[in-house]
Amino acid sequence: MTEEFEPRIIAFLCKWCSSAGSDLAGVSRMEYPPNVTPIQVMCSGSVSPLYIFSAFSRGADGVLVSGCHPGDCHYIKGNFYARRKLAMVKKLLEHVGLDPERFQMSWVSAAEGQKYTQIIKDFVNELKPLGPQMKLRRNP
Amino acid sequence: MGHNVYLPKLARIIEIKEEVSGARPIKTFRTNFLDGDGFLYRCGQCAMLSVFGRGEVMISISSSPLVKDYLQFSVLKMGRVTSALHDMEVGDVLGIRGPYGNSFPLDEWKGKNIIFAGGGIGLAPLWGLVHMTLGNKKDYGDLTLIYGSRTSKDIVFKEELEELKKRMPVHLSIDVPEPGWSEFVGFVAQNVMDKKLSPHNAIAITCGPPIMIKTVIKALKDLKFEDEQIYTTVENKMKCGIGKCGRCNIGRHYVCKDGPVYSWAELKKLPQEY
Amino acid sequence: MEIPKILSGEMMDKILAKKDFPEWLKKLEAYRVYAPRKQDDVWNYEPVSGPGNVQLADVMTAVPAKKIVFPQREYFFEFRETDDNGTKLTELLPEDNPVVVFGVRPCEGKAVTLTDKVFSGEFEDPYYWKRRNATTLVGLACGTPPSPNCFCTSVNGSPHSKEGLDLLLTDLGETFYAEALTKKGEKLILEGQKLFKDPKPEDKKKAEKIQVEAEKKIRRKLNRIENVPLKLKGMFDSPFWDDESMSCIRCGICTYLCPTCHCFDMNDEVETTTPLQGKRVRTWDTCQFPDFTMHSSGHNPRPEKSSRLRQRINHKFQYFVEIWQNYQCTGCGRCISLCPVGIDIIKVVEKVRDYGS
Amino acid sequence: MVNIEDLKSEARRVLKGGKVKYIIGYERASETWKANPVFLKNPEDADKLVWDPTCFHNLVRFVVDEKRRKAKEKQPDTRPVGIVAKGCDSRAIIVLLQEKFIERMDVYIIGVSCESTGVIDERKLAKKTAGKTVQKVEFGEKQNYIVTTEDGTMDIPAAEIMADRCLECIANIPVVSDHLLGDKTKRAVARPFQSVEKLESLSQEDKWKFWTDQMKKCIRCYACRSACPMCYCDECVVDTINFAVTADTTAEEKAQRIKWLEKSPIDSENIFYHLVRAIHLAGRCIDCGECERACPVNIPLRMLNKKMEKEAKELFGYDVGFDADQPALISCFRDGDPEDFIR
Repeated sequence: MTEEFEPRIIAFLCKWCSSAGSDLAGVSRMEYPPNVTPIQVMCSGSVSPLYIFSAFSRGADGVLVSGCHPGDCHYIKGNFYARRKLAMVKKLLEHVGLDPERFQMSWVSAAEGQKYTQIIKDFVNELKPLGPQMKLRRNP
Repeated sequence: MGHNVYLPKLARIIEIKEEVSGARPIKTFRTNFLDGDGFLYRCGQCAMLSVFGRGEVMISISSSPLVKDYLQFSVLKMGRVTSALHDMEVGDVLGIRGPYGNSFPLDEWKGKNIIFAGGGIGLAPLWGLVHMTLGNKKDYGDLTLIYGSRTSKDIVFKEELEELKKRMPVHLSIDVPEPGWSEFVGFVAQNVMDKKLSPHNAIAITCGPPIMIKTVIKALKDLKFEDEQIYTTVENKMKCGIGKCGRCNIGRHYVCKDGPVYSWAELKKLPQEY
Repeated sequence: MEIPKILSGEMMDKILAKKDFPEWLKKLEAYRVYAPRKQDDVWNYEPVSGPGNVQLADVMTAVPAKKIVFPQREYFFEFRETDDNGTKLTELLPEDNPVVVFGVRPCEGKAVTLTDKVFSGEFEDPYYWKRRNATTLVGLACGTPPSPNCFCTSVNGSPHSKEGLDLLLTDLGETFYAEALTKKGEKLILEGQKLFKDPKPEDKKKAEKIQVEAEKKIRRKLNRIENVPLKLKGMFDSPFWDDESMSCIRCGICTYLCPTCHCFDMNDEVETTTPLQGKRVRTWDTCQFPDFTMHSSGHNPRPEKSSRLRQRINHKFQYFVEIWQNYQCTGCGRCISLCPVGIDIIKVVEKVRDYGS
Repeated sequence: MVNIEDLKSEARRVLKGGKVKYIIGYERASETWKANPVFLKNPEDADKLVWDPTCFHNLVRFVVDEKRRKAKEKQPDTRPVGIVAKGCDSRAIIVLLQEKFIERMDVYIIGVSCESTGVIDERKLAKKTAGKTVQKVEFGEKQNYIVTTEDGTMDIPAAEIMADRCLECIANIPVVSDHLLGDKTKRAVARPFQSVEKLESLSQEDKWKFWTDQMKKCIRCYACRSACPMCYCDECVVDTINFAVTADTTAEEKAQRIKWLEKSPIDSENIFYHLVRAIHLAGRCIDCGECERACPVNIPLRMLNKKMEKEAKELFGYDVGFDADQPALISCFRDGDPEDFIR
């Protein structure tokens, strides 16, 4: 089998910035890999660690959480909370042996369509050599 | 080894009737087994319905064993599985295991006057019994149905009850007055007292929410019914339906297998664990 | 369902030299072999990796041997949505491959006879019996009590009880005294026939002596409990249960690790949703979890830990006795040793016995 | 040394005065050498109290029970409950106060100093006694334990059989108390995260292998959750239905409840459960180690929680369970919180 592995990424994008950023990338017809399943959330601060574990459990090869730049949060402080909480999640996932590259976080504003595409490109390129994520995947 | 006791038989929903809408909706489902046969059951028995991917729920069979063309279940939307059942449509397939549990001792009741006292969805377990006794009316004395619901909108089997009125006394009640309501207003227990039912040669079967069962039994006792003349059906959380998974027991009795039908004389002796 | 016993008169008693034990294991290629293994200071029945890796000793595993015949998780069937809005069910019965478990404690063998009762009758459990029939239980008579909380002799058992076992080994030092108790046990001996010798009369005497001595070494006792079933009946509403359960933290240790507890849950595990595909799975469950009996309405007939402790004791010492004329406890002591807060079933039952007198 | 008579007389005093509803302490019942939780209602019961190296339990777990019980009472007895608290237990009280789960006046804290040692690890002791029946374990005078077995007494240096949690303890004296017993000298621990560091040095593959080997053992008895005073949620992801369901909960609400993970004790679900628990205890776990001790299959659960404690300290300078007035770890932030991992 020579077919290249195409990682599947679940991206939790905040409604106000990152989701708009990805829309901008879309309407501007910027090219980026189709490996992402975006899930719009109200704020990066509303992303429960459960969502991340659950995404990996249901077979995600990588998970991205993206919110507004610090200071730009629609809810003033949501992304600051996210930053703390998800730092802990990242450390925890690394601690049990998940490849650290598989969980990423980014700040993408509504104007940063370009940045969004770049993040996805990089993410896909980093995930490809890792192969499918089997560690946390449900194994019935 | 015989049939796998955990493997449901597949059945198709052939008819759905919305009995009650609103916050506590009730739907009646009629089903046919895909393989054409069914199972033999007795009045009072239940079956495990499977919504695949969601799980199973024990529901009493609300059709009379005399009916051969379908199996009927009336279901109150309450939790995960019953919600999924309510989302199903005619033509959908569900799984059925059973029949489970004991049944009403109809043979012992021959020649007696029978009173049915139901409340809310509690009419469903009695419904097959009402039709069974009505179908063999010569075997029994007077049949009386007392049924109450919160409001007139919550009445199940509404049209059928109207039909039934032509064949036997049916006393309806609602909890609070409503414009246009000409029948009894109050709880089922009060209606039971109001109708001054005679315990003479009678059997009374009651089913409904726990508090209703309690008050109806008290009313019947006040009317000088003996413990042995009063019957009820019990429900508890169930999973296996065959007395093995261990959660529905009341004392040594597994409700799924040894119940759900109890005379008050029997139930009184068991611990209050339902 | 019943396991075919050897008729009396054709008992097969043999002697196996310990050094030949690995040879015997080699002959059991057709079987999946389990034996107690220690990992991280905890013993458990695990598949044996090689014939030299079995050391039979007086140890008490954390999880009892029931897990072989009644695993914590097993499939019932697969459901699959078909193209025509239908559903296809595929029964997933366990495989027939024979299993042999070494080092089974006599109390666990007896416990299996109790679960046998539960999974028999009008509604015979095909999954349980498929495994049960494929499994040969090789008991090891206890020379010394494997747990300080052993009390088998108080609940109609003994450290050399043969009930439920297919074969009983007694450690004579250099040899094992082997008694085949069922056809399955006999078959196991026949697999390594040449390794087994006929016992001399003194071997039998020695085995009997060891067994009698073992009984004396059991320290914990639960005496005079004949009236406990009746007593419990009268204590259902007693405040006793509130006091006794104060320190309970409502975990599942006492029941999950009980060799006789058989309660379970059934759930649909969905693998894909479009089209729907998944499996109905049985897992252990326990009366000690609050959600065990909770109705979907939120009503719970056993809302407090007091009612749940009562259920555990009542089930073991009243309901089971009423239904099956047996205590649903074989005195292995696991629930005592492993309870994080030291709730001691012996003391609870003793207090029941002495309550109000 | 904590004088047991002082403990008993303080308990007797508060019970006599009716100051407390009851006292949660430790007793040693017959037939066991280990302490068990005990609930004392009468002054004369105070004699039951013991204080020895087998007082493992974090009794704050029962303060959580008390709150639930009180919520159901029609006319609740609002008096505090007395509690015998070690250093780690007192930190648990701080967290409960910080989270406003309880109020300070709900508890009367009789603090006991662990002084220069702590509680023992039963499994470590079992190796030392090699099959001999233990009858009693007592604190020695200088960082040692006196173990009485059927064959006489053994004097064992504390470090050899002390529980790991105590070897890495940063609060040998209760942080908060109404009455404090024992020596008040603070003990310094050089490397409070020593045990985690070993694990951290492994490769990702080896870490994963370590944890899968451990998670395979899990039987999901939830003893870890049950023993934990911080696991007080009404709604836990692993339960099929929960306390939050009442007669008023609609069918839709129940039906829409997400089944995050399966009840099956398979590797993926086990690790999911333990990850959820670890992240939920991040910044809340006070390392009483009870989850690990309660575990019947000996999963090193502390290694998950301790890692979170370490990260909270290193990334955010956050110490758990010392200050009831500071905001909880993840309900606060600083402008300068690290974000080098964010793109």
